[in-house]
Amino acid sequence: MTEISPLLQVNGLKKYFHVKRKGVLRAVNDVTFSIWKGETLGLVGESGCGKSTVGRTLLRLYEPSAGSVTFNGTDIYKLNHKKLKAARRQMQMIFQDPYASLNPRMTISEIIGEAIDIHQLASSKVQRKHRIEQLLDQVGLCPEHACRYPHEFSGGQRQRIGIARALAVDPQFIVCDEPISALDVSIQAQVVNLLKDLQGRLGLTYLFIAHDLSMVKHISDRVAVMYLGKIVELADSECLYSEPLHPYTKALMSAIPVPDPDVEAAKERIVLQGEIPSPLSPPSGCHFRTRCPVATERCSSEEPEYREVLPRHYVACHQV
Amino acid sequence: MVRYMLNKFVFFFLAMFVLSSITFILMKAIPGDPFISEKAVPPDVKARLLAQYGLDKPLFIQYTTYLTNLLSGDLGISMKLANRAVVDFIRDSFPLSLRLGIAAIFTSVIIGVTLGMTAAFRHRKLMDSTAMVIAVLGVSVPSFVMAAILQWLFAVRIPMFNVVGLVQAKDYVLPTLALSAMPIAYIARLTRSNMLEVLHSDYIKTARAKGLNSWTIMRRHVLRNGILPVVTFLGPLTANVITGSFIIEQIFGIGGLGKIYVQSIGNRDYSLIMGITIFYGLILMTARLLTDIAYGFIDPRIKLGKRKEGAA
Amino acid sequence: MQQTAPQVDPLKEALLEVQDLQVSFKVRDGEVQAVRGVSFHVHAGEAVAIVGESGCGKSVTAQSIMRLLPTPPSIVKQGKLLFKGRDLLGLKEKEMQSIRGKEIGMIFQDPMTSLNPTMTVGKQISEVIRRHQKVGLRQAKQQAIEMLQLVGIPNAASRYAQYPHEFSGGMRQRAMIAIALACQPSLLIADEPTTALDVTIQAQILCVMKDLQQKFNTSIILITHDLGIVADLCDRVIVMYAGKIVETGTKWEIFKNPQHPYTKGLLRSLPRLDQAKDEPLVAIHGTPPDLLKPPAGCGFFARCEHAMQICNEVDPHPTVLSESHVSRCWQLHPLAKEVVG
Amino acid sequence: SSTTPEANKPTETQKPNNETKTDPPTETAVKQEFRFNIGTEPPSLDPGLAQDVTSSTILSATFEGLTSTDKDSKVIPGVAEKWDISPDGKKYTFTLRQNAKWSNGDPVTAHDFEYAWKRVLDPTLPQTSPYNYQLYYIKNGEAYFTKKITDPNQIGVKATSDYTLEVELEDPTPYFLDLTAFATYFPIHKSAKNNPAWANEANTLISNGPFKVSSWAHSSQIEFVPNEHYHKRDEIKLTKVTAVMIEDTNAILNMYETNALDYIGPPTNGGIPSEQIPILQQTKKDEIAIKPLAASYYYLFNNKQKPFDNKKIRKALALSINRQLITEKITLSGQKPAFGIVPPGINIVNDEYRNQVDGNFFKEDVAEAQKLLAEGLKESGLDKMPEFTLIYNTNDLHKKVGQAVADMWKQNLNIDVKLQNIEWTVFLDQRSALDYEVARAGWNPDYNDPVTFLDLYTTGSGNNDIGFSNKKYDDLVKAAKKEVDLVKRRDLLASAEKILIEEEMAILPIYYNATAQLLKPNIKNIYVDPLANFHFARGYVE
Amino acid sequence: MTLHNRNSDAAELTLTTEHFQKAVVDHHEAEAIERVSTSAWKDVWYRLSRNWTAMTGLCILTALIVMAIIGPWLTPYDFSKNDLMSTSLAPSDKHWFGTDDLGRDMFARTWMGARISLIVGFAAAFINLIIGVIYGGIMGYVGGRIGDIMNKISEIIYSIPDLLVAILLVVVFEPSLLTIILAFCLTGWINMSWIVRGQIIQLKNQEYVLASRSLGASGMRILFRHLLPNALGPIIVMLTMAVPAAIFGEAVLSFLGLGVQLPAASWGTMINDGTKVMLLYPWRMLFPAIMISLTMLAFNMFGDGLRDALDPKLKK
Ligand SMILES: Nc1ncnc2c1ncn2[C@@H]1O[C@H](COP(=O)(O)OP(=O)(O)OP(=O)(O)O)[C@@H](O)[C@H]1O
Ligand SMILES: Nc1ncnc2c1ncn2[C@@H]1O[C@H](COP(=O)(O)OP(=O)(O)OP(=O)(O)O)[C@@H](O)[C@H]1O
Ligand SMILES: [Mg+2]
Ligand SMILES: [Mg+2]
Repeated sequence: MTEISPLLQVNGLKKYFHVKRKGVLRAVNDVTFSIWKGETLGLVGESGCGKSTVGRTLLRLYEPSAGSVTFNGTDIYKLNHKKLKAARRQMQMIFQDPYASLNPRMTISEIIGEAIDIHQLASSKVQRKHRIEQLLDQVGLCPEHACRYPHEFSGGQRQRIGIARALAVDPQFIVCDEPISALDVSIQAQVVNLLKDLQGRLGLTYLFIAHDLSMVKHISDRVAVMYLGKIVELADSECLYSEPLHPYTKALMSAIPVPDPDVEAAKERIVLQGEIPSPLSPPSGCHFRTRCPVATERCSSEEPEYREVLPRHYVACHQV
Repeated sequence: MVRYMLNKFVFFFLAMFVLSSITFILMKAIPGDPFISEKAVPPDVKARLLAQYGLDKPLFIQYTTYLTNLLSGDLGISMKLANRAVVDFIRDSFPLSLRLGIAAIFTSVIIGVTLGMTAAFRHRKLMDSTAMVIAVLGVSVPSFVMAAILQWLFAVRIPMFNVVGLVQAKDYVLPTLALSAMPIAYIARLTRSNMLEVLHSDYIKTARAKGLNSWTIMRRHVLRNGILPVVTFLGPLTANVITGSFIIEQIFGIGGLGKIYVQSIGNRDYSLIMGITIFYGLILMTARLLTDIAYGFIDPRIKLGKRKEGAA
Repeated sequence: MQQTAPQVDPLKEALLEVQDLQVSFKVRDGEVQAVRGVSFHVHAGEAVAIVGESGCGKSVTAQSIMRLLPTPPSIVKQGKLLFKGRDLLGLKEKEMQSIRGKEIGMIFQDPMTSLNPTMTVGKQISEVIRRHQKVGLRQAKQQAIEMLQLVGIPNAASRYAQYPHEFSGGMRQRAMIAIALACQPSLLIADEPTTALDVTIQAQILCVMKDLQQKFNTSIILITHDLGIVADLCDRVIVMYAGKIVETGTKWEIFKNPQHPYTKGLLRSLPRLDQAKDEPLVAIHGTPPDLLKPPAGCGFFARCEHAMQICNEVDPHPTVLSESHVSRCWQLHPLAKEVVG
Repeated sequence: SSTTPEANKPTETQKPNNETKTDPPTETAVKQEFRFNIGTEPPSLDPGLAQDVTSSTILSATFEGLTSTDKDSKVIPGVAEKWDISPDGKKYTFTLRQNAKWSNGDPVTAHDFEYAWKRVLDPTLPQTSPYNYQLYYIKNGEAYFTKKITDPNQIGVKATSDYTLEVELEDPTPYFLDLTAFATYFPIHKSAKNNPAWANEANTLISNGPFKVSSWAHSSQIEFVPNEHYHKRDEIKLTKVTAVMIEDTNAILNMYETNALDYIGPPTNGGIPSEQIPILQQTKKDEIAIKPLAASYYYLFNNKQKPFDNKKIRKALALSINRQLITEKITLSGQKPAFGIVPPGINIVNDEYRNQVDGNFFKEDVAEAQKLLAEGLKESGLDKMPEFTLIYNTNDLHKKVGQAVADMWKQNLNIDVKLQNIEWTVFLDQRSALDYEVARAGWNPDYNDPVTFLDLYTTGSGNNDIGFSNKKYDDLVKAAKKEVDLVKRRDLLASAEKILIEEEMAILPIYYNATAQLLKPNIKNIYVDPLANFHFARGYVE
Repeated sequence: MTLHNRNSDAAELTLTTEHFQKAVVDHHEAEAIERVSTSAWKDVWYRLSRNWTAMTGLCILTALIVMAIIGPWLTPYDFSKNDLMSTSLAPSDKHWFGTDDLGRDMFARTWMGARISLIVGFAAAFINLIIGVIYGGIMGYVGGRIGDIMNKISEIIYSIPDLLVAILLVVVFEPSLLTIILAFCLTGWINMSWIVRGQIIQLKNQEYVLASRSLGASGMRILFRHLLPNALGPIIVMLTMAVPAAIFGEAVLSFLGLGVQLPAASWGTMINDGTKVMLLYPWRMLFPAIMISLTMLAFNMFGDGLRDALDPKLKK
């Protein structure tokens, strides 16, 4: 990968939610990273650590509490209405929840067609229909499904509709928020192949949020690990999987289930101790210290710096 | 929070100002004045009468005088019903309308929601149609006919109730029924429609998977999610009903505010018109504010007073 | 291969026995035959996994067991659902209600829409406790908080009073699990329970389910796409395709000795940690058949590398490979071996 | 509103056991109670401010003027025992009875009258009576009110002693004694001076009539009990009277049916729907009564507007309607076709005016009407009668009559008439601004004299809503007002009426009004006088 | 094993090696199942036409409209002609619906009244729909300060005594159907707008809205394509209820002089007149009342059906 200026530069991004009577929930707390063109950045982490929120705030679906996101040299948060619309064609999102993100009163062709209509990507009705069928085919659905409603589909089928919708505008950058977790493995393979294929052909860039670490490893060039609103480790995927540095990453790696009953039966896991802290009142110092097997005094008093310990390998941990 | 309330308050104040201005202009734009009568009053008597209430002054002065009085809490005195203060009218009549209104609101919510839920629950079955026909019949007969029929049937033919008045508890029955007929239909149908929507949500499936019985599901899960339009409807309804319905008050001989309001307009009793309009506006806006607050309680996803997330 | 054969006593009566279940959805253009004759059983204390292509009828099967499918449009065309000897399809709604949540718990696939958005998460859990156990409000709340802790939600006590939209996807999923487990049902149907969870939580949840299984002898039907979990938790695996069961066997049989081309395809398409970056995953090409017009023959015909003429015409016979391993593929037919041979 | 200590007194004296004690023992068998309907809240129970039928009905039972009227609207003594009239008819000396008392026990004196009348005429008071021109008959009354003079002592009313009141008039007014029975002339207790709102609540209202207000639920009902201090207390039999305020006609009838009301009729107008009357006449023969009223119902022509400025056209319109049909088929409550403006029941020279002056100023005749119309149109330079609008204030009866008349014009004269109902105040406004073509009108007399009708259409009269101006007519009416000789006066008025109707047809008479009333048969001595005043003070239950 | 229980018909088939030859699979052909691609609206109509209650409603409505057009000509009597010699006659073979207080034929009048009442009803519903839905939609969707201001404006308009406005209208305009409709324009839409606002406020936090926004959809698009269709249930209810409200409201307005020109009458005014003699001549109230009830019933049956048809989850 050639080092050019990043397609997407995220600086000190913060997103706080105000929870009734309970104060401020720091869902994303000062996150900095960049994504280069044509690259896939995997984003993993415990559920509730703020991955989806990062994705949504990136696209300005949520207004950020602080920070900036520069896409292709323009600050997304400073765009006006019109420019934002244009930018949205470039940046898409596949939503985590395939049920809630489809309008129950629209047929599939309307849902996918909407993207085409908004950006006027089809010159005629026939072309529009054609494009929709093509997209459905791409994600492994039959064209006949086009006139059905979302509730008539299974979970995985809905997820594929969401993917087709995101692909409809030919974006440059896609936030994939767990795009495949609802799919069966054969379709997962299809979709991942499709995403990679598109990336190869069109130079797409992905932020790939997932739990399936083997899939993340497969698709990502680099992987970021989040814990409680912060990135704790970021490195090339090979590097991260082969020698994880942060204790949390280590725990994650050991927990990956292997589809082999013999391996599973023999496997030993690092089981994390302690309760997951609440993002409403994160622990002082290093957020992970309450569950960290190697935590020291220092971890509770001082927040670890997010630094480059090895070339292109960033970690926030005192112990490294 | 303080800012939010302050904001609301300023808004409220401005709205009342606009409302009173519009009403004032309208009132002055329509022909007639409080002292017009079939037997013409000699010009100098009329002039004296007008002067007495400041009606001989330019409109702008009249209006500013009215506003300054209003700010000091003075709604003025009636121009037609000699010497009685506008607040006295409200004090005398509002309690009657209020009590009747509250009875009607309760009746219509209870009956309306029950009918609507029954219909939704038995969707496309006999009960559905029956409940809806009952609800619809309530509105297909105008309230004055309904009231007249009720009165004749239950006070004359079967003398169970008094024909008019609002003294004993049982006197509330007939006017309440007549007053509720329309809201019952609205509420029942809104309830039905939204319950149906909610009934097919996934979380109802979850509730059923918990083994809850249908009634509990209806009550705990469906109702709350589908009640929002009903609550919206209740806002203005409450304001309308507790400030009195002219027709019902007329038929059942209730000296409520609705009757006085209509009469004051007929009489061109300027101060009374303004006073009651402002009072009504106050109640309406309060009721609407309460429904807005209720939104947040009913559906915690709704955030009011905060600008929406993201740019459109 | 047979080192730890499942301790299933064939004489013991199954906890749940599904016999020839057929479920359809009436739509304007006809009938979507979502489940086309599915038969399987679950013993007490056993964990059975259902895997298969998305849209092949897994959720529909699960929901028909709970009798939760809306009628219309769905109709159970045929079949028996024997639970503890009683046919669930013949039960009155009232009787069914006392089984749901108490005897059979269910975790739904979608966490966002399966939770009531206007009720606090805690309430939704304590509700089911109060429905089936005679406990007071406070106790129910206590139990609900314990449940939340059990599924690994931090600060359970304060999360108790939060609404679903304030939870992340994974936390909602855990709340769902808490609801299903609240009354320690004897059968737990889990429809993709860990899909939205990260591996650590996933591991925790699996632990919880295993514990439960051991403590209360709970049976589990686990619907999932994650074959890793299947390998970890389950005793037997049912592979479904296009509304039918194509293969069933113990997890060893399925993982080590898959016989049906679809099962093979599934296993092949998994990414491996040691796989090279630029090497594409091996996917099964094509799409499953439209269940509106299901094929007369094998549903996998159009996508099968080894498709034979008969596959398009006649539904494959089951081939019994071992006591627990059955596969439906014409290739296993002696004649097929002859032709190839 | 604050309550003065003495104002509180009456409430203290009205203990219920007080009343039962005074009840004659023979009458304890039946409850001496009477309930009737006044429709709406009385605008004011301050005699000086009242101007409407509802208020004056109550006032005439709670107050007593110098004089009173009987069943036939004849003048009888009230607070005044006797009176002297100067030969020129301009000076009246009233001698007051000494036993007249206010409801709080204070004696009623001539000063109370002087105070009351001057109060009405006082231009500096915050409350002006809209009816104060009723006192313009008194010398300098108008001048004082319009501030031409400022000395109240110049007003022609003076209490020369506690029990003597001297009144000087501007003109000889033969009906002045009728006027003194009228609310504006009632006395007022001096405590009113300190409390302008004294007449708003039952506990501050001090009156001198047979009854006093014991409770007043605003907009709902008023209750009366006998005034213990009334000088003819023994004539008052009822122990409690309730006046409810119900407007809905069905409800009123239902109340009567269920014995919640004892009487339906004036002062509420249209108390019984006209269509009910023929039925009630069969089913409730003993209870229903039709009373003619001294009131007229007619249509106004805008005499200034083409083509109604042509008297032939006006006549054609008047001659082409069938009044008999209207009264028998539509109004149904005893109305009589009218061919003049002054109704029966108005007296002059000790008898009904209509008995002395023939009222048939024209005759219905369709052929004649058609001829007149053709001539009139020619004179106006029209070839066809243009479509015009008949306006009336919103009311069922007006609507029906209007439709019937319009239909008759259509049938008989082939004229297209648009009907438009208008809200009452707008209607009045349009009518007085002469912003109409033909409009409904009716007149209830203020006092029992033809002048109350004939004065309406003199030039410059505030009630001349038709733009009519006729020198001869004006002179006749003016002369009649000054004329002391009653017979001559009558003839002057008869000639004036002849000009107004027969010659000019300035208005279109339709009928003389009547009213139907329902009264429970056991209730006696309750009556409506020809001026539509309702008297219940001396009623009793049998 | 339970899996074996089912005997497929293939069991009886005699299998030959022929059957086991490799098959050629044409992927394209396999998927070429053509289906009429229907638009959502066609779908709605299809579902509607299957709903007998909705269809009954529609039939009654059509019948009423047809009768409003031809009804007055079916009887020899003129709706406006007085016949004072035959007032308030009971229904008979001559006067099918009896006569009124001026002896006019009630049958002819009822259908003349239908014209006015139906026009007023439809117009009111239309105004409700157009103004109310758009205003309410914007009010709910835009939210914030602008939404608050719009909300307050609607509250102010709602609080203005409409009697005053109506009186003013009479003074300014000639009374006619148009003025009545104008009078409804002023306030008729407000309740609808509030209901819509409430719905939109609730719906706009749904995730599919977020999804659409991420596609770059404009506010208008989100409002009209996503939010309003999902708020259709209450909209239809309010719409169908607007009809009787308008029909009766017209009667009140004509009381103020805003009504239609006499001798024409609407159902509302006929009922108004008839109620006073309800016990004496019941038919004078009964026939127009039955008509209104029928209209209402029909509207509601149709409305319910439409609502169900528009809800894809209720597909039958
Ligand atoms: N309400 C419905 N109307 C019509 N068809 C439906 C309906 N619900 C489900 N289906 C169809 O039934 C089939 C089976 O659906 P099901 O939800 O059981 O799939 P699944 O195996 O659970 O898939 P996934 O793994 O993606 O959740 C699908 O093809 C789906 O399109
Ligand atoms: N609208 C909201 N209001 C309040 N809190 C929220 C909201 N949305 C998310 N959160 C909180 O923000 C935190 C991060 O949520 P987010 O959805 O980004 O997690 P995630 O990393 O995507 O988790 P998962 O893998 O489970 O989807 C969670 O604690 C969640 O409770
Ligand atoms: Mg997420
Ligand atoms: Mg599923």
